[in-house]
Amino acid sequence: MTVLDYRADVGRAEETVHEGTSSADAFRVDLGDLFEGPFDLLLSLIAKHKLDVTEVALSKVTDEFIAHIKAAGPEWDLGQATEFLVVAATLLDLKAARLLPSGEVEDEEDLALLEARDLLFARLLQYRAYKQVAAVFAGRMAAEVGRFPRAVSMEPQFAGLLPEVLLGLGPQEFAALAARALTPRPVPTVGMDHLHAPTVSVREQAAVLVTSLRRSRTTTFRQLTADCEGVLVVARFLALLELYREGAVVFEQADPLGELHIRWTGSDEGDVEVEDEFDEPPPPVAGTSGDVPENDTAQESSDSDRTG
Amino acid sequence: MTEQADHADHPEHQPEVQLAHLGHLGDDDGPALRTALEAILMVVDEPVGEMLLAQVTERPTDEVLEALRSLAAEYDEAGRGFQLRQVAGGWRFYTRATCAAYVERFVLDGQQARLTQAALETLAVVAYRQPVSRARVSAVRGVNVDGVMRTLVNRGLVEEAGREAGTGEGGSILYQTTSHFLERLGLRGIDELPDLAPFLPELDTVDDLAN
Amino acid sequence: MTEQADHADHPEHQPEVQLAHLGHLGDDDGPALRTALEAILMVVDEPVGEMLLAQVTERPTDEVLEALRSLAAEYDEAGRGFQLRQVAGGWRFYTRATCAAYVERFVLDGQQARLTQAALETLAVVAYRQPVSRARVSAVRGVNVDGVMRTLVNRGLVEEAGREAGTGEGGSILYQTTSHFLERLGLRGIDELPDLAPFLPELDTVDDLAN
Repeated sequence: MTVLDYRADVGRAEETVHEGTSSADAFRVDLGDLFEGPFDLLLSLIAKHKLDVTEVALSKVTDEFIAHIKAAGPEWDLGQATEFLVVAATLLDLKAARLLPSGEVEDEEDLALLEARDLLFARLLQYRAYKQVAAVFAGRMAAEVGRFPRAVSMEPQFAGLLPEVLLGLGPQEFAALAARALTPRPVPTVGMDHLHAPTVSVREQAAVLVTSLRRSRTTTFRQLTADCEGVLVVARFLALLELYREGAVVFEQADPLGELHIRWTGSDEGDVEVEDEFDEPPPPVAGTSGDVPENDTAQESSDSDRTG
Repeated sequence: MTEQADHADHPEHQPEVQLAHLGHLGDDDGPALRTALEAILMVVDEPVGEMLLAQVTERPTDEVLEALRSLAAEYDEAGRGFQLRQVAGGWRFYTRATCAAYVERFVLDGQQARLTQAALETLAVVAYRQPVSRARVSAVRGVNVDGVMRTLVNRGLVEEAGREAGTGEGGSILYQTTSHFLERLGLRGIDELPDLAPFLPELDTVDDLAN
Repeated sequence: MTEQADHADHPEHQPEVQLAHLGHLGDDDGPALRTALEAILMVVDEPVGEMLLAQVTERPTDEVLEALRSLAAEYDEAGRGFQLRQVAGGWRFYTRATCAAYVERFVLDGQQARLTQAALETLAVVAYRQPVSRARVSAVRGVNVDGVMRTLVNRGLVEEAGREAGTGEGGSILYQTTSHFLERLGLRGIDELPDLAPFLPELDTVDDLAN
């Protein structure tokens, strides 16, 4: 397992990669301002290998990315883990594409995968631009930090001239306003309910799929996920891709984004072992699916915690 | 024009104090324009636009702008402990950066806390995409930005700017940068943000991404 | 700017102004005493004594006094819009008396008669939590209130009320409402402020808000 120090910005990742340092250190959740998300990680991985954005390069990055998720274990902020999963799914798509016989790019599925790759890199490039411009912001702020604006109270002779302030409300309205101002605001959230979902195991979902597929022989992705939603759908999708890699299923899809048909080609008995690349090791204590850590407190505290 | 517009904005405001000795700027008995500007800028606690200064001094905006620039240049050349700077749509006195160490302990508001990398990146996306929803910023950054956005709002760098059009009460909240953000970056306005294009690689250099 | 370009490469290494690196005033790498004094005086709200200035600049009081007097004389001779005056307790920048008419006009023209929603809410928090520090008010409001608090003080609605107990000189300044505030609201005393309870949401509503 390669351990990275994400302090590095993309361009200098090569110089600052620390191989073999304590992994407990490098994979902390509170990487905070040093490292935050999948795009950041992807760029770091790409830069570390000084790779061209080619399919071959990508496969290396894919493996490392997936290993990273795996290594992160239950420590991940669930919100981030979910985002990781989405990017991971895209990457696994691309990895799956590599497994296809070469020279058959006419296949629409292949084209769709190539499009997915282009889209992913377009987004990476966009993110990289913002990351770089953020560095410009930091530089400007650093240059400004030594300048203090004059902000003093007005000389009494002028303050006395200020027009009478119109409060425009009486004691009762004022009290109502105070009550509103003193009531704790609801923490703004965007549909984070799914983050409270219990941890989903790709391996478990694969077992569910195997049972179902052995029974029905052919089915559609829609049917396979009719009884679940959210992360579970993603997990079953990932499980399907793993089964595909094991040669246990084949896919048929008439149109891009059309109905995905699945046919069982595996054995009728015995365990079908899928790699649990996406599964977290069992949590040390029950209840990792509880409270979502406060993102910003972690970031704030990491300000002072930082060394070097 | 300006005066009218301004009063229209504050219909409730009726100045009643008699300004006895305004005279004319530059008259023998009145101060020069530059002097009057220096005095006014001494009492402001936020950047003041040259339009308002022109209105108060009853001089053309061009002339006021010229005077402000010459004052700023003069302070710089003389190496004064203060600077006159044009930021966030207006003019304001600042201490000179070389004196920071001496000034710090007198500044009530304290040192500006440093922003995290995550906050900086989120701020950059908001600055270039504003007004923008959290979901859009999340999509660009590839991670959830709820916590970071809250931090930026708390720091006064970002503020809410209504809701996504046509979505009504339930629509996503949109965010934009504040004038405090401009001041922190020393920018006159959003249009002074560096162009993003040079940071996006040319199509044929995409392959060199990592180099 | 080289400095800026450098920082851009190391966003994570923002230079913090090091007090240890003050050097000596007048050295090649530091500002002159007069420059440092100008900078300090530009940001102080209360007059500062020459003793404190001497301490901060690490120069003899005589020398500091000399520099302050020469600055004051220089501003007078050049007919600047500001003056450096020695008043009770020390030195402070003031506007020059000959410019008073323009400053007055600016104060009348440039200021709003109506409080912003942000100012009203801050005022409400101070009224019901007084005496209270800015940090506490910020925490309740979820935004930085430095500027708004200054407005409220300038408008005579809020005033300083000592420092947080046991924290000494460095403690946070506490704020309370003024008698002018009570007048504006038609109250005889703080105890006449309406009880908040009827306006607060029921407990179970609070739970809803928290979820």
